[in-house]
Amino acid sequence: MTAPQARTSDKPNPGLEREHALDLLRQMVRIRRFEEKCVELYSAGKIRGFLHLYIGEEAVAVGAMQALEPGDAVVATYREHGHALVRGIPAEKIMAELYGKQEGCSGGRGGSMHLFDAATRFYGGNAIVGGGLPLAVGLALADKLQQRSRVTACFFGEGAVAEGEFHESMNLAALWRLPVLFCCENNLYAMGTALKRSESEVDLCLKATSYEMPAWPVDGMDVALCEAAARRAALAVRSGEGPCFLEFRTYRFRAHSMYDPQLYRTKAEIAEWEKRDPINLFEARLQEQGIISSDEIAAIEAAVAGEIDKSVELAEAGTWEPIESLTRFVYSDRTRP
Amino acid sequence: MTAPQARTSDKPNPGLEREHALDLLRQMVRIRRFEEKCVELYSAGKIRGFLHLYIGEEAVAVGAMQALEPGDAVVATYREHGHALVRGIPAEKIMAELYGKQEGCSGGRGGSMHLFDAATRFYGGNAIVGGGLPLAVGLALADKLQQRSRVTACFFGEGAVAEGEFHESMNLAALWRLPVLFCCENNLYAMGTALKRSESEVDLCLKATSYEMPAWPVDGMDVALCEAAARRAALAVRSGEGPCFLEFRTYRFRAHSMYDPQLYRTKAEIAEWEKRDPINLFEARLQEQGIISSDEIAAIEAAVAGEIDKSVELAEAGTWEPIESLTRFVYSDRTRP
Amino acid sequence: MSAQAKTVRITYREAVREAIRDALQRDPRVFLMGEDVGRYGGCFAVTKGLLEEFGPERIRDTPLSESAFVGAGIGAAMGGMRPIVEIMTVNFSLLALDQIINNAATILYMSGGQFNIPLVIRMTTGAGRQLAAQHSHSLEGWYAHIPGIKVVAPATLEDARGMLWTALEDPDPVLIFEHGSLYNMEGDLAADAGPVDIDKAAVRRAGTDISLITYGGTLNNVLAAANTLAADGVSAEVVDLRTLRPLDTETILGSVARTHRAVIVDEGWRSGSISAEISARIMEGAFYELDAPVERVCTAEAPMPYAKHLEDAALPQAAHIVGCVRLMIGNDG
Amino acid sequence: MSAQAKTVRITYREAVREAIRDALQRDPRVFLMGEDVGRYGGCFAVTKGLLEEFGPERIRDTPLSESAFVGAGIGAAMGGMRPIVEIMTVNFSLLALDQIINNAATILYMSGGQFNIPLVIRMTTGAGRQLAAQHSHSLEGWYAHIPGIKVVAPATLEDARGMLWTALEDPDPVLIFEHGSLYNMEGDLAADAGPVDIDKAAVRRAGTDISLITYGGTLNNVLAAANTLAADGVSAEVVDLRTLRPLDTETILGSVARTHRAVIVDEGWRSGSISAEISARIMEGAFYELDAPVERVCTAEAPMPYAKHLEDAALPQAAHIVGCVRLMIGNDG
Ligand SMILES: Cc1ncc(C[n+]2csc(CCOP(=O)(O)OP(=O)(O)O)c2C)c(N)n1
Ligand SMILES: Cc1ncc(C[n+]2csc(CCOP(=O)(O)OP(=O)(O)O)c2C)c(N)n1
Ligand SMILES: [Mg+2]
Ligand SMILES: [Mg+2]
Repeated sequence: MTAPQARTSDKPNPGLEREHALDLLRQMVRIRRFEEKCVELYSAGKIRGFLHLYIGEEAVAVGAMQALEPGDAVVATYREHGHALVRGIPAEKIMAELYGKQEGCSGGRGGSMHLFDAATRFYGGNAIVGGGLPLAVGLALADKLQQRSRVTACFFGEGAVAEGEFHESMNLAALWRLPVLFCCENNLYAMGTALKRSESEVDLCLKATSYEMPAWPVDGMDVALCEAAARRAALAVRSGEGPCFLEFRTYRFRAHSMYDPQLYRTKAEIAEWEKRDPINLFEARLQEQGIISSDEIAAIEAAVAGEIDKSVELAEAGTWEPIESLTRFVYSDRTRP
Repeated sequence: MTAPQARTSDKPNPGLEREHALDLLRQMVRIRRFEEKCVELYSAGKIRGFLHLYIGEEAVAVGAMQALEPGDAVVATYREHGHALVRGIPAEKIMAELYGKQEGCSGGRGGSMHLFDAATRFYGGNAIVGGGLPLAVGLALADKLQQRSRVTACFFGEGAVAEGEFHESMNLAALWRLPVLFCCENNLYAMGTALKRSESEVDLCLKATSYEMPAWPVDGMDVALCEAAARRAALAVRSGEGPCFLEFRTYRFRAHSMYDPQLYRTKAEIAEWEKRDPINLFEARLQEQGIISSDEIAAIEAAVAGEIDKSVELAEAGTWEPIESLTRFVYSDRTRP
Repeated sequence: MSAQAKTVRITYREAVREAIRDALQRDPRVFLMGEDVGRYGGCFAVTKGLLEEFGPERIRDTPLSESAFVGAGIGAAMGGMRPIVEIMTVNFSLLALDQIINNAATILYMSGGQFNIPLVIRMTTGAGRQLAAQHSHSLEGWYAHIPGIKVVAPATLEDARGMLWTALEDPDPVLIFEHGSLYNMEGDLAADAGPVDIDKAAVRRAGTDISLITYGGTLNNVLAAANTLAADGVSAEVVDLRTLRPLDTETILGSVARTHRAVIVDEGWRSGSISAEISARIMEGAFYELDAPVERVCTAEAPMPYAKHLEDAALPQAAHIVGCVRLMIGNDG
Repeated sequence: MSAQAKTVRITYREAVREAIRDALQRDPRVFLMGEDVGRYGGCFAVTKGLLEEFGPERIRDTPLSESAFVGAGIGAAMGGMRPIVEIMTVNFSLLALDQIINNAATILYMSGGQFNIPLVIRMTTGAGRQLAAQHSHSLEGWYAHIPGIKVVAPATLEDARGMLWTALEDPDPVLIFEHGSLYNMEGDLAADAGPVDIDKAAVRRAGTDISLITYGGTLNNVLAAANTLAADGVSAEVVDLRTLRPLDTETILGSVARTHRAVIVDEGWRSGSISAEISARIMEGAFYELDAPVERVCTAEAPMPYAKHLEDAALPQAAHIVGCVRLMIGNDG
């Protein structure tokens, strides 16, 4: 993962810009190919349980994470492979987790919905809609109480906005001016429920306003805009101005999970959105602007393919936790602090 | 209880107006004297448990209830003696309930926080802050599904606004356009917590707006304004336009409950609000306008005193439920529908 | 029902769906409300097709607001409707627990009998599909602690088809727990299958040497264990509790009086699970009948792990049950 | 502590307050958060004066948002703090149950041991003050079903004073249940009272004829019953569980091995209460020691009524306990 230092857009450094653009692309491609591999492995029975893909939404995690420093924290949902990859959890540790191997980032205990990583302060993977928001508030509270200028980025879907925990967490964060960056991934559906069927007011930024929290919508298919918005918001959050709310407008290209016949939306609607595929859009723009060549794109794809193949190889080679340790970590080993 | 037909303010009927004004005053006085009697009886050990007084807030329940028809429903909180009295539960059944006698409106099982009455569709008395809101949504849903043009009035304190259940209920009511009249009694404190310490945004009507729900603030110390606002809102609700939110700005003159040393506010602040005592204000206005004489006020007081003495007498004479029926009504008697 | 009564081939999922359809057809006061019950067709495809048949007023997709829509179900029941509220899974029901315990379970009592709540709440429960810690709870036994509600767990096609009807006719809140691993179970069901009682446990297999007491998702494992034991010459009686609150103590004690030994099998975590309550009731009601202490086979006391071999190890398998019984029979002094 | 160690006269309320004050002084990572813990002084006056002493950063009044501030406690614990979260009463904890069960109890496990949660949650529990159905729950035994959390119930001044310290040193979430009827209990406490273990049950009174097993708010009733029984010539041993999860089975079985009879007294509703778990463990671990079946004295299975005579009848009183023991001893064949 790269977590570049804050750049000021008024002083462009062409070399850095190019490198950064390539990195954004690479990260999105990593997610896409990783998820595609997951589908394959799910069909093969290597991955089990629920599997939620991030395909179509890559620009959000990739863009938003650019604003984070290594010391910042991330709280995500069950649709978090992308976030985990960008945040810097090695692909093979994620893949091993999906296999249920003890080399996985959660030791094989968590699976797809519960990726955790202390090294990158990745606090899960939460399978309860809205359940991560209070945790993010608490992580931010700890930072504030310890006078650390860190940010906690909290990702959640627009479906979570209907939950009481959303409301309570937004208010608490705003009331106490805590450094939380609320990243709402509005992909228009919560499983099969369209936003307009779950919210009487579909302008989600208005909700943030009712907590006196700054908020703005972002085109979630444009990675550069996602980054810019996240940087702007994170700067405010980090400097102690309190939380911010970003509504990333995006779309999930695939089913909600592996069991979803998608009765609730039309193929035409999906096709319409696929025209705005964040990877295609960004690639095309970079090519147009002469920043990247087809060869370079191919090189990225090749490198990513290599990384993912390797991750599968390592996951395959991974080992099973012995059954004897089934109840280990129900409580801490007593040697802990 | 009187639940007058909707009057149109442009065609005043002086006789009716006067009678109605006297009734408003009478209702407020009934509540005030009832509550004062409760304090006495609590000290005497006749009433036990938690006791929350409505003194200072009388104009809200009295004003708001004018907009209700006999078939409408009411959901309230643990601070609901006033609502119960105005709604028409006989004072002696309320008093008997506070005594824990089986003649009480809840058979002595509920006590002060759980007044219930099927005859007036009074659905409690709820001691969980925010806990009544989903019930009100459901009662309204039942009316809508059965095509009845009824209103469900739901009373709750401003402290409840922080609860997730508030958020979920507001959204659901607005989304489904249900006939709920949300009556927020903003008395500025939730126990010892001032509104500004519990809400990042203290303009409560803005919250309603974030659900696309019409909302307006009301001077909760002026019974006529409370009535006018409630009538306007109830009319909209009843005619199928969906829910409304009213923020009644009021003040509790007494402690939160019987155990509260009121460390969180000053005597001066209380004194300032007492100048706006809703009963004094309304009496003074009626006298100024020559609508009521001192003798009539005295007559009201005398009648109310009689009613309350009588209620105490009947409560004293009431009987205890036999211990053998302790577990009756855990489930319905099987003869029920 | 005559011996030649026609039967249909049906899955548990379809049986539940038929039961809901029936209820909607029978009583205009009935409606179904929950997350993704409509357009999505139900997250386990249970309610597929119902929206098209009954329309969005009676098949109501709700926002992700468990507390509000469960509470709304309570209110609607008091307002004269007969709501079926679906909580997608028991794991999310924790968000609605306040409404269930503080309102649904108490209002009849607190109101001195004035307001009963004819509400049915359905939810999927249980583990076994590698869904990990937050999606694998088995809390139906835990819910059975609460007076004022009834708790049922259909383990068979008959019960999947018939319990809903009875529950809807009950004047008080009934929680129905459907184990997620049962939806694909297929079998023959009487074409005219109708309501079943929800008061009594059922002896699913008669036996003389030991009582295996269970319910819901573990019934099939227990029946499998009983078969294995039969091959060993151990005759196990299998009791399906069916209703976890109120418990049918009579049937339990009756079985123990016949067999003098009992093992309780429960997918709940052992400590404080309903298996403990059953053991305690046997202690109280059949102590002098017992030839050996009652034992329990439950889920390991840990959040559910994702990895399959660990999940399998955590859950009460037929082999665990057989092992437990063999030890017990062997030990019998 | 020497035999002449100085003691102070103190109430349970003050003991809890001193424990919190101590914790705040000892460790800068500790802070207290909850509804009305600050300006109001605590709804049971437990935290009175602490805001003035430690300021609003460390004594944090929260909005009425149980789920968010409990979850924030979990997050803050993972972020390096040592939060004490106060839920005003157990009745409101239902609104935070999702955070407790799905996050606090699972994250260490789900993360493969990476993130522990050193969080303490305190709450008032219990009935007996005519607060009626929604304000009288005794759910600590119910919470004890959940692996991943620890549950303690201080019944004495020593424990009120000492359990918090130990809980704060625990790397995992500990729930402390303080029975509301104990706050005014007054007695002598060693001036230098410090941390106490939270792993072991305590024998509060030695005896030979019967084990009375209880915890928390009912301990005093049980001790009173034991005194009454002593006058009858029945020597009752009183076991205070202290910790409901994990249960100290050893001490329980040890006592039963001495007395051969047991009555469990529990303010929870009988069915599915922790009394059932204890009965089941005695069944499993001391069956052959028993001279009579283990009995239970619990709260009537009803929402709590307001009227005093009914509430008294519903709760486990000393007279009920004495009556139960007498029956049992008389019945002994
Ligand atoms: C509290 C809760 N209720 C229901 C579910 C089942 N569920 C899982 S994902 C999901 C949809 C969530 O939609 P959204 O928040 O928009 O996120 P998305 O899946 O679109 O990324 C639902 C209903 C859950 N996991 N948690
Ligand atoms: C869920 C819940 N949390 C806490 C409490 C304790 N409590 C009772 S009343 C109250 C204050 C509520 O304030 P508000 O809603 O403003 O109503 P008011 O008392 O001012 O009328 C609190 C915190 C409760 N009853 N329910
Ligand atoms: Mg979505
Ligand atoms: Mg208030």
